[in-house]
Amino acid sequence: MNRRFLKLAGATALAALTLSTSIAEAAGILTIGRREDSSTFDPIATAQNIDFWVFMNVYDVLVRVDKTGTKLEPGLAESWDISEDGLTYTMNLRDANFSDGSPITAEDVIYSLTRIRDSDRSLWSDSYKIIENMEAPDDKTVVITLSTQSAPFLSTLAMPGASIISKKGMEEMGAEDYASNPIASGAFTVKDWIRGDRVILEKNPEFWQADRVQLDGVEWISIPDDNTRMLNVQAGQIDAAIFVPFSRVQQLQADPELTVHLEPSTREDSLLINHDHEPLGKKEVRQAIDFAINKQEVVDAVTFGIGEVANSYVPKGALYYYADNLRRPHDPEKAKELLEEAGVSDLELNYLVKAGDEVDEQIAVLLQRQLSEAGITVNIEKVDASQQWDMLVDGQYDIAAAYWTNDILDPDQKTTFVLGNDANMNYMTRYDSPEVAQMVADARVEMDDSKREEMYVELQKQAKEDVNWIDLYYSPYINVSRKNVENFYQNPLGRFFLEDTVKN
Amino acid sequence: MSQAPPLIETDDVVLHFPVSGGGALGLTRRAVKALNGVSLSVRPGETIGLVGESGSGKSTLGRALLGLETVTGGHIVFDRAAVTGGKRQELSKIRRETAMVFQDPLNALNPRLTAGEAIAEVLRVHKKVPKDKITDRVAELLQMVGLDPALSARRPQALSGGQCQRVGIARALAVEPKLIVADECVAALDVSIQGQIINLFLDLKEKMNLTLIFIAHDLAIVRRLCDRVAVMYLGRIVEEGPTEAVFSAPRHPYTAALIESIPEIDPTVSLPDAPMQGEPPSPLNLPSGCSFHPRCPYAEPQCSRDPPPTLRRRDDHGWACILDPGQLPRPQTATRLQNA
Amino acid sequence: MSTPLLKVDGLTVETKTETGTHRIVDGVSFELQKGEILGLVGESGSGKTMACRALLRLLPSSRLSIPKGSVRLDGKEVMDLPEDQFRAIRGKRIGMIFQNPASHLDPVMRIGDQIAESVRFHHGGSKRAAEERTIELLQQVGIPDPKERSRAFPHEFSGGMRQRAMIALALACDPDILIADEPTTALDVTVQAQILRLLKELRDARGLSIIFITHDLGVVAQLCDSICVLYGGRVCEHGPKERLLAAPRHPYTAGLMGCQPAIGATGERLRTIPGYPPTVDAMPTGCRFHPRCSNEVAECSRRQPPLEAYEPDHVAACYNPVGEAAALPAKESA
Amino acid sequence: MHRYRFVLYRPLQLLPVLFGISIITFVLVRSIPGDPARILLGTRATPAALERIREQFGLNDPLWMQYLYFLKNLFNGEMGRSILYKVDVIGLIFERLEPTIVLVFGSVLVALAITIPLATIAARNRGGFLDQAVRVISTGGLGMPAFWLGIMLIILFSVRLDLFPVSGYGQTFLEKLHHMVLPCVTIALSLSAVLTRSLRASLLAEMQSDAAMAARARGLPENVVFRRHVLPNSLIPTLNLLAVNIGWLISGTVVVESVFAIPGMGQLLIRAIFTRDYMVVQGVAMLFAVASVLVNFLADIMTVTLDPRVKL
Amino acid sequence: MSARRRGLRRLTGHVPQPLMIGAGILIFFIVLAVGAPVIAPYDPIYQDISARLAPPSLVHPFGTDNFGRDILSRVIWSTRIDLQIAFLGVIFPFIIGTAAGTIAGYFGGLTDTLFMRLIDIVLAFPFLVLMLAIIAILGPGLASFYIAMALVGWVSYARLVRAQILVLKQSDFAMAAKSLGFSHWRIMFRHLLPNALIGSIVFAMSDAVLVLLNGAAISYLGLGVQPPTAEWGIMVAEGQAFISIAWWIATFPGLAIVLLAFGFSLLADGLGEKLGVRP
Repeated sequence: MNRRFLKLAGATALAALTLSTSIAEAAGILTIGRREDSSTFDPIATAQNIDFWVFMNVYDVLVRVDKTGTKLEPGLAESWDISEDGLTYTMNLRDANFSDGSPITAEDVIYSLTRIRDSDRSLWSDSYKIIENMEAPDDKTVVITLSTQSAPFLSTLAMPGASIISKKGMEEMGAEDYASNPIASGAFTVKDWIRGDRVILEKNPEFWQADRVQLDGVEWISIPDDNTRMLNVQAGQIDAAIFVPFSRVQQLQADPELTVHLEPSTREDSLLINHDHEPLGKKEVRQAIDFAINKQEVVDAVTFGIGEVANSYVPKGALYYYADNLRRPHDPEKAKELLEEAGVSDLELNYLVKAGDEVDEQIAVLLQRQLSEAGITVNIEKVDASQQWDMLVDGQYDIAAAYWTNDILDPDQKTTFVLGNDANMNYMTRYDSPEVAQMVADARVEMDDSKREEMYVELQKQAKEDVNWIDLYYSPYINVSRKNVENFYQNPLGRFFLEDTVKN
Repeated sequence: MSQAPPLIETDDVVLHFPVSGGGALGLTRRAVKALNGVSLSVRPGETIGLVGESGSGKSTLGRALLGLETVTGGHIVFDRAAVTGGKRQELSKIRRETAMVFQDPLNALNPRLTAGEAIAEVLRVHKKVPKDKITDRVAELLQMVGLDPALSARRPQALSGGQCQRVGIARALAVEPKLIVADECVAALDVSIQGQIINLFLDLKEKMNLTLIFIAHDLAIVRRLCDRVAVMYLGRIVEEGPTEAVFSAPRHPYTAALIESIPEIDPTVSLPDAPMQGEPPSPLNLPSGCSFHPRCPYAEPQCSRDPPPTLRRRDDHGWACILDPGQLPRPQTATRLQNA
Repeated sequence: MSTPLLKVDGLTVETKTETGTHRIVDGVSFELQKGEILGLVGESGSGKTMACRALLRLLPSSRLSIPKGSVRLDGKEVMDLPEDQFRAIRGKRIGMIFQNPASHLDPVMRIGDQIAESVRFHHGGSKRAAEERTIELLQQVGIPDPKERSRAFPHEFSGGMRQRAMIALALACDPDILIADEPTTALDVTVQAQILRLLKELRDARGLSIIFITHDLGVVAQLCDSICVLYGGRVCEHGPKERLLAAPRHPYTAGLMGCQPAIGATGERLRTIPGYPPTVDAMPTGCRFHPRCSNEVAECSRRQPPLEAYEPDHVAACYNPVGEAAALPAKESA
Repeated sequence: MHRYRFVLYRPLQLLPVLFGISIITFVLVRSIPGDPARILLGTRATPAALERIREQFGLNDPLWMQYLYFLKNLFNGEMGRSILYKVDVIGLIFERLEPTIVLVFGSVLVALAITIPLATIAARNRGGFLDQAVRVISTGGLGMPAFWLGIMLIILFSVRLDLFPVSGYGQTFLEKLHHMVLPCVTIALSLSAVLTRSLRASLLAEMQSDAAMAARARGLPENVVFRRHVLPNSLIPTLNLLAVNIGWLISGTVVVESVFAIPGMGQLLIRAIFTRDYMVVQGVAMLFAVASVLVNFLADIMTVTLDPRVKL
Repeated sequence: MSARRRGLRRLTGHVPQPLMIGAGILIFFIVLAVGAPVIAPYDPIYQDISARLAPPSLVHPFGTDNFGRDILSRVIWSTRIDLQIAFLGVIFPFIIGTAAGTIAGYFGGLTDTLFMRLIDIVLAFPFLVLMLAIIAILGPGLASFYIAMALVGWVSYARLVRAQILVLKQSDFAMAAKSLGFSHWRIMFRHLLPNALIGSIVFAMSDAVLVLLNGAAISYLGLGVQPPTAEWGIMVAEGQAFISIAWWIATFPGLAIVLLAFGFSLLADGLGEKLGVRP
């Protein structure tokens, strides 16, 4: 028995050795590990970063966000003109083809934008309702008429949901087939999609900047376990991995084979407060909580010092970010005072935590202790992500941590969601200030840049004063790649510039 | 024998156990034909032996008599109460007035209960004596079966086989039964102990006017103990009559062969030269006609053709065979007995 | 007499329990001649089965000691043989059959394969030859249609057929000695008679020597040439069948005969031996039978009585043996 | 052969089981708090958009009607559409079937390859040092959570020794085989802990069985007795234990699939649960049930083949 | 088994060594649990951010975690909750399962068929779906965990007990009880069940470990006990994130699980040996 078992083990090991060399990937293919697999390739049917980040290299949009994430640059639209009244946008399309070789026409553009506005599959209808009319004077021109002025409209066109799809393709294939095997015009096309495992992209020779593309292809591989994903890069079995946990940065940086990329992002982690739950409706109480929280400790313990204390709902480095916004210091005594002033004693809060989210759980444990030092008792309630979302929406919580990343360059989107008292009750906080809401609406239609900036600074100040929520920290996108990968870059809106990436 | 009405009487009792079906889809009903028309009556105070090979249905009959198996057909009446009617009241009468003694003395006692507890439980459940008298009654019962009452604290594992069997009998007596069915109750015991138990039964029979149905394959014991004997083969009684008559002049070839097979402690008697061949066939497929015909040295062609012969009776001695009395040679033992 | 085929001398097996070390087989000695059938008689706990397993070194539990004593086969001591050499004796010189063939046959292997396995293991030869031999053996033990039946599994056989198959299996290696451990206890009397007949025929045809373990004196009386009575792990009486049954010397032997009901007897009470057989951990001192013995004298509880010869080949271990007066129990009741 | 007759009617027993499972899953999954429409829409949820999504997937109908639709679909061989992936559930499941099947069967094989020698060593040295050593190894395997053990194996065999791929499934047959070694070992280690205990006990019982004794009495050497009479008989209860636990085993693959990034049903299921993708959960649950029943069915066939006494 | 064989077994019986060692390990953990406040060097939830992720040292023999909490103290305090999980996670399925198994086995027929189909359903049901669903419906926490374990776990016990009852039902003492006119209730629970329990008790020992591991797996998938409670499974699951920079966080609680598993395994084998059952 014994001997046979050993033999068997030996044989297995031998087979393994001979195999492991044959595993290496083809030279020009960049393999990237991520947490989850894509869910669809229909641009209008998803709101998830996991899908968007792939769309950005598969589809093309009319207007693109540049590498810094602060400016727009031409995409499929070579140039555009905006009418004086700010209601008519004339987009001049460049000569470009879909991956099937057919030219991109104004008809496709109108089809795509109509679809995101009107289709019952679209998750984004509301953002595009502003489009009143679209016309195609010729094949390469689209005239868009808005119902009202909108400063962020161009940014909205840069959103991956507004990707241009082939009308003919969509009508022939049907939405379902198209969503697995899209006809697109980006740097890469979908060669194969093994659901749950990987998306295999290959270079799109029809891409209008095809010369720029160095890679033969890209594989987005789903590796849900953080450890496994990192070990894969360390072992050289994939070229890059995204979603690097904070805890791993230092160690990976020490690996001479790897480059860790800490790219500025628009991510901000904040602590939601349910204003509807008394006494949290009192400004003083919310301020007290802000005082009681040691954000630097959160940055140190949770982000391993990689993040940065946040002082505004607008992410650092983003358009109109107000760097001098108020920062309440960590002062538990002051917190106690404020609570006393507000006549609140024995404050007990229900902290809703997203189960399975390492960062969320860590913040909770930390804040629970910090708040206890200010005499606030925190009960942690851990529920799975979907249920947490439900409970947040329904207001069944006192406090909860959440984060936000911008989809578009313009601050309007986030401001509307967070302060503008939109349909989501100000990001579930139930913060209700008609004046602020009005300011948000005004800022949206203000076309003058400097005036707009002033308005947003004011909004940031007001939000801090009112403590709509508590800004915790900003953190970068953390990605890691092998040393032989160059120009692996993600902009603050999450776009990977894979057309520039080189694998040596 | 007294002409008192029978204590227990069966009429054409049939008992078939369904087994998973035959045929390709398992839809054909099949059954183990354990009892195939048994009629028997036992008078009060009588001891009757049920003998036969394994699979003859003797144990099944014993259980059916006490209502422990549901019969497929026929009637059983105990002391004017219908066992087969399935009425709760009548069934409970039977439970209160009958008891059973089992083959494996250790297995017949709950291993988790002490001897005393096992007996006391019966007394409590049937409310035979007041609560405070239970201990005394247990001691009394143990003494009755020849056990030291001190043993009542022991669990079955700490008792020998013979002692366990005595506890089993004491437990049966606790019911104060009119009828005891003893199922192979000495087969698992050592030879030196068997005698003790048999003697105990003889004593009890005398003292308490017990009616006893004694199931055994050991003919010698049956002959010692029983007034009457019924020989069973494949679910039928093939011969029934007073013990003496059956043993000295069996009228069924099967009985004769059975008696012949028993080894004697007599070096001068040699093994039978031609023992009965074969073994009883499966009760799933009974042979046609007289079910004994395949093994019967006297079988005639008609035995396999005609329906099984019914019990013929003469001088209170019944047999189910086409042979007439006297046509069979008398067994060796019987001859010896006469000569002695 | 010539050298006995098998001579067992002072065979002893001990077991360890919480209460200490106990001898469950205590100095058992007997001889077996070629062609002889020896009946080993005793109640449960008498050590008869254990003694036979010990002489084949087949003790079931690790708590049992390695047997001591002497076992001579054809005059050669085999007790000190190493295990691999001793294995050649099992099966090939001494075969064994058991009380319960249903559990002693491998339930998931065809009967024929089990026999063929033994044949090939001990005699080598081709698969075919083994198969032929298997069929021949099955035929010899009276299994009808042996070729067909060799393909059957044990559970497809009736009790009697299984015991025949077990015998065929034991005979597969042509042993000189067959140890039969209560082979008929689980069988119906009619089938028992068939098996006894078969054993006797095998002895006559092959000159097989048989050690027949049983508790049934009736079976012994009809089958055996000599009888060895065990009680509490010791031999209490040993002698030729006729003499021993006609004039038992040991009170236990006499008592045993007395309580065995004979078919000819009716009505009266049986004679019994009072009390119960001793258990291993509570063996009486001196003669192990003395607490139940009607012939007890003072010496009995103190010292173990030695085996004394009453006739050259009839020995008993008793200080106060039964006299000539004891008669056949069968006649007693008549 | 009439012993195999159950092969014909046993599949019928599948029906009530499937029916029961479908109801339980249906009720259970829908009672979990969390709204798939909201999850899908995230922050952008407006009442109108929510309503549209709910309408699209029939989530507005009363529960019993949804269930009837589900049954109706099932009769037509459909299982509805995934809310997350927006494609047909059956197709989705079939894409994921292979890795999980390979994983489960591979694990069972590896587990047996570990169990049989270990249990043999333990049983033949009962109470000895080796017996204790086996106990330490097997309880160690039992006590280590799969997600921890898996990472340890990856660090040792993939990163340090570079023998196996870190994760994934591979394309060609050989690649798949190679990828599956570590995941299978991970499951097998905890599985074999349970099996080793069972097999050791069966072996001990069989080694002391009358049949083994009789075989020894025929002079067969211990090795032959063991190989031919003890081991085959002992394996039967162990294989049955395995079959009974197959449901548990399949569930256990969820964690291992996550750790090793195997695109199997487990991952599909877990993501579906977390996104309340009802139809997918339902479909996977049904399939797991069918698999479990089928495996037990196979085990029955195997038992009947191995043990001629058994009749079903 | 014949009377003879049992007699022999009784004689060779003694307290098996595995039973003693296993009981010793269990007692060790019970002592840890009871004495946690005295034995543990630190408060298990005290955070010392400045000493976070400290490797094992004299100050922190098992090191500290990412909040600077002392792992040793957390492992010791966890004993309380883990023993509770092992006990309660087993006792409910045990009670439900044995009752169901007894009833199904005793009455047979339709009752049995219904129970068997139900068991088929539970066995075929993906355990994880049920687990996650119940936890999601009732909210995370130990109570939901116990309920989920009970709903799934009873099946094993029911099967074990049913098989035993089917055998015992045929035994002479069951027939004896019936012939003495005892009620079904009395026969089932006083005569049959006590004799059918041993196998289940032995199985419960190994089941306890599986329950702990299920708890760990649930934690890994994100739904366990509420933080900051210390529980081995959660500690392993949480520590897994730090496995390559701080191996000690997951390893020590992992070893505690292994040791307890080892103890239960010995206990099960010892009991099985002592009482003569096969696991």
